[in-house]
Amino acid sequence: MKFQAIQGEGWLLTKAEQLINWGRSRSPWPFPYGTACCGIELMCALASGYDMARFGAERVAFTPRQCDVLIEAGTITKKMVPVLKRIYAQMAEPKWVIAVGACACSGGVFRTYSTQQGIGSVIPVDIYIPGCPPRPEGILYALLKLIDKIEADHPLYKQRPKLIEALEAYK
Amino acid sequence: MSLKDRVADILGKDLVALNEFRGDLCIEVPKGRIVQVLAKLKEEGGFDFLSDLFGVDNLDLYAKAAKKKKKSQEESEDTGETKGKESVQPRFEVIYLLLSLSTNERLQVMVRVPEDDLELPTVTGLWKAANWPEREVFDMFGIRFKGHPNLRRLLMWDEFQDHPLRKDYPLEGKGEERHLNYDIA
Amino acid sequence: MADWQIDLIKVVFIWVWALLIAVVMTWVERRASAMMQDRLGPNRAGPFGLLQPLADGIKLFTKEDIIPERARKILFILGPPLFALPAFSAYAVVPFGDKIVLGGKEIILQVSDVNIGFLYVLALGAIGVYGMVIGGWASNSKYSILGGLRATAQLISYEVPMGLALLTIVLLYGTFSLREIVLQQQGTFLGFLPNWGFFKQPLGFIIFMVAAYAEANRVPFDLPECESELVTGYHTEYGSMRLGLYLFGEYVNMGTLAAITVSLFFGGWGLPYVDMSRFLGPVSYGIASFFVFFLKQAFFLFLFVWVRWTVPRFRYDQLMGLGWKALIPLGLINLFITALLVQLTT
Amino acid sequence: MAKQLETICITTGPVEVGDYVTLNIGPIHPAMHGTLRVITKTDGETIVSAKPEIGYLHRGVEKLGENLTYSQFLPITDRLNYCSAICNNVAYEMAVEKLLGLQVPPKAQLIRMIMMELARIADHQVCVGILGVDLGALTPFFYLIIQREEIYEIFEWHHGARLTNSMGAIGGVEADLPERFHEKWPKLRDTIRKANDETDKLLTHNRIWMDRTIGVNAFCADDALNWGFTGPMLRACGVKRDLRKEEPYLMYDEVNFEIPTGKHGDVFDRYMVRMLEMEESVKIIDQAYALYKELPEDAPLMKKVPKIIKPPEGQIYHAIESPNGELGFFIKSDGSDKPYRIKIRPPCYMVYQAFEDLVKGEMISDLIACLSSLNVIAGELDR
Repeated sequence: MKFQAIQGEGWLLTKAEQLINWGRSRSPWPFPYGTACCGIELMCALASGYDMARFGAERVAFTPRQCDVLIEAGTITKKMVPVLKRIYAQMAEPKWVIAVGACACSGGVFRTYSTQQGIGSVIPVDIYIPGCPPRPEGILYALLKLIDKIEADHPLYKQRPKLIEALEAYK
Repeated sequence: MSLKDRVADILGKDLVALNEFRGDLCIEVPKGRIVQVLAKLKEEGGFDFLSDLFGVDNLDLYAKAAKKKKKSQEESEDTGETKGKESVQPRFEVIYLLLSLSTNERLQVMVRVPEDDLELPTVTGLWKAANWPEREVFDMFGIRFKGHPNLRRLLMWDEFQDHPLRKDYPLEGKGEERHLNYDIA
Repeated sequence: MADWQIDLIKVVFIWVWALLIAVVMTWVERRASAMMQDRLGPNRAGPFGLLQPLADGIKLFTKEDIIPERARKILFILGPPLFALPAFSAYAVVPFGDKIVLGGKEIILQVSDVNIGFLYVLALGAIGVYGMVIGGWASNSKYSILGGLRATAQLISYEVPMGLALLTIVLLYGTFSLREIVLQQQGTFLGFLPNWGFFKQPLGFIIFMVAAYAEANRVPFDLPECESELVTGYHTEYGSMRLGLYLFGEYVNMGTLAAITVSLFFGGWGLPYVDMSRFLGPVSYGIASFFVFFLKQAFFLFLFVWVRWTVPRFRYDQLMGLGWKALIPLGLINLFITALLVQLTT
Repeated sequence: MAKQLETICITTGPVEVGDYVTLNIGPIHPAMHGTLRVITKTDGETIVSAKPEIGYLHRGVEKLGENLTYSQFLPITDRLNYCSAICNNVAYEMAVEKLLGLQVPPKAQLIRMIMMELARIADHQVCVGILGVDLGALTPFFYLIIQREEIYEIFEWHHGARLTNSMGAIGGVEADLPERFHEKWPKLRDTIRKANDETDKLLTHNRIWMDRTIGVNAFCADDALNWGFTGPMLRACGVKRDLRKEEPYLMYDEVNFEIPTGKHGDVFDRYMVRMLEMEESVKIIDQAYALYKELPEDAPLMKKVPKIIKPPEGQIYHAIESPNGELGFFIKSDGSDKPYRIKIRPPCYMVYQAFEDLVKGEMISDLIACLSSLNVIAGELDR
């Protein structure tokens, strides 16, 4: 009974979750992992005409520690796969991945000996964008979808079962 | 004097075959003399720029030709030809694309490399530009270049076993994966 | 009110003020750069994106905190606060207004009028460097250590010309106290020029300004960070709020340097040609003097942003060359001439 | 000191401990444009050795070409140099046309020329913009990118794609210049010039920019030729060589343009050569457009080509001047509907292999500047 606020959907926790989600969705700092053609369109999406910075995705840093969204734009070859895995592992939670373009989604036209057929089998992907390459509008749309996804998240709920378990032990 | 005559003049008996198609001249030279021939062409012929260097695998071409021949043989039942001559034809070709900066003429110099002796002398001494292309030929066809300063795989990773541009290597590969062990020392 | 209460209020006020400037500056930087580049800049969080810094803060606070396995843990944790805190502390000696009369009591708008305010500022500036160096070294990453080493060499060598430029001011006004210096800058000289350090020491001002940009790690002197070469330099391995402190500290540092520039070279809270205390009440005069100071500071803060998005970055050896071969000789010559003039005129 | 540096936290690869520090730059690094990697040994900030490693974007394009028909391979060529896909398309189309032995109608040639020069401008704009970004000047990049969007607009009108254009077909081009091109071009010409002007004002005479670029990575012409340099890189070294003049293709012999050259082959010269080439490209488009307008409206655009292209047996090599230099296609045909062997000669492949010679003894910052000024595009480098 004492722990109702934690067990149920208490007002305080819900508001706290909303606040956290608001903050996270308003500043998804991207990690522009642009390897090929899609990288150029990603560049356009970041630049003046489309301006991804409007959604707070402005501070483009190439260090995985400081980024939230891994925007994987372009072909991943088998030679590159270990690097991608490592970059993803180095990112701090919470982290999201957007796979831009046909190559990142499924290997695209390059069904060859050296191309990874989609990054989905290597790292978990949140949003797939089709197209070869997708237009900048597509990338922006994916970002908006990701923002929706972040807003529907339960950042505090994830740890709650553990917490409840600990509190039960206390009784 | 046309380019054809000039090249024949410079090379003399080093010229094995000469072939012209759509204005592109391709000459074949013996495998052992490639460095000398290219040096001669550079010094005397004025071909001072190495545009590119690459390999060709003729496996399918020979297979097709053999099939065709067999078919025609069966049809005409001509027994005069000796069988199996194609199989001893060297499998690989390496083509050097030369360019003369003064006259803007291009020349393809071809050497044939048999499968049982996959070795060629390097031309990095003549042109530094041959460095990576030779590595790529090694990577893609398995032809070794004697005397190359750093003959490692160029495009595929070091642990890769096959030579992908050979005709008997499947397009989608044999399922190779790259794994890295980071030693955290 | 007792004296300690007033001091406490002043401390809290200056602290909030410094924080606010840093927070707003992160927004200004992003919007102003967007303006210069034909973009819009962040405009989704709150009106005009004004809450963008808050969103960033929330996100950074709730982010996973990573300390690399092979990092020196204590130093790694110590780095960011060591960088940000000295910048805050330097605000203590900044005279952010003249005085205000509340309840019959005259309050000086300065936390502490230390008579060696100058040395205090220089000393704290030098301590801030350690935050970067320690952060860079403790991360145990090559990019970080290169950034940290660059920071050491750059900031320490630019302390010297900065000190030389400041010494001329000391010679001119004969005091180390910032408040005294500001008071002496009121009025005019030669009949028409405001009695500002800028007009009396133009060369000193330029040297000071260049050194200030180097101290604040801003383009064209942002070599310790240097996004295109060292990924993000000394804070490559930092994430979450530790990174936040570094980014934040940079803006606080900018605020401090702008405040010092205003106090030393642009007459602090005073308006040129106009004596506000004559026609304003004691309370409104205090507030007005603070706003004048703030406007001047805001201009210099904007200048930081302006320069940041206009010029390319120096190379490391050119940076050191500029410091040692150009600024220090110039500073020495300037000091010599000033000393001579002061000796002759008094 | 060296002991402290044993682990690399961000990047991968072998670590050596010695008197020099091994610094691994790439494959994911802000200045490595995607997938390049350089393993450097540094003495302080000075580079002792820099070994480029490539292949991180090797997608097997050549092998793929052997398994596709001649027409199917055309879209794959887009993905070589994706900054100027049209140049790759036209180079490939012309190589196949040479193999078939056919001549394209003049109107198609002019449309190809106009589009190629637009692509060249777009490519150089990216290169100059990125060079600015890597040297710390971000703003010019944005001015140039806005301009690029306008060029993309024309591409979109003509063949429906922004980046990977797949323009034309073997035997000519499919569509005439779009209606709106006639109004757009005069405006676009002014805005391109304006953007270049703004960049020029922001960078060229900027003292810091000059310090950072003049005399950096200077390279002599003999070495450049020995290493197989072509294009702007070679011209920056002072060799006046441009395939558009030396081996005129399409109708480049009917237009007047200059070949800008540098003197020292340093980063500044490469930058200036690219800036001036954009100006020349504008001139070429003007003249080509004038020639285009002289042609009757219903002039043919395509040569009659069979649906399934089966060239005769033989091998040809054909090269054009792409924005980065000589882009050549070697095609060996065995008489079937698929090429027997396709070899692409990418311009930046030859340039990038000289990277160690270019940057040895310079500083880390110069390495970054050098790399961006080479304009190495991983797509065509690794194929």
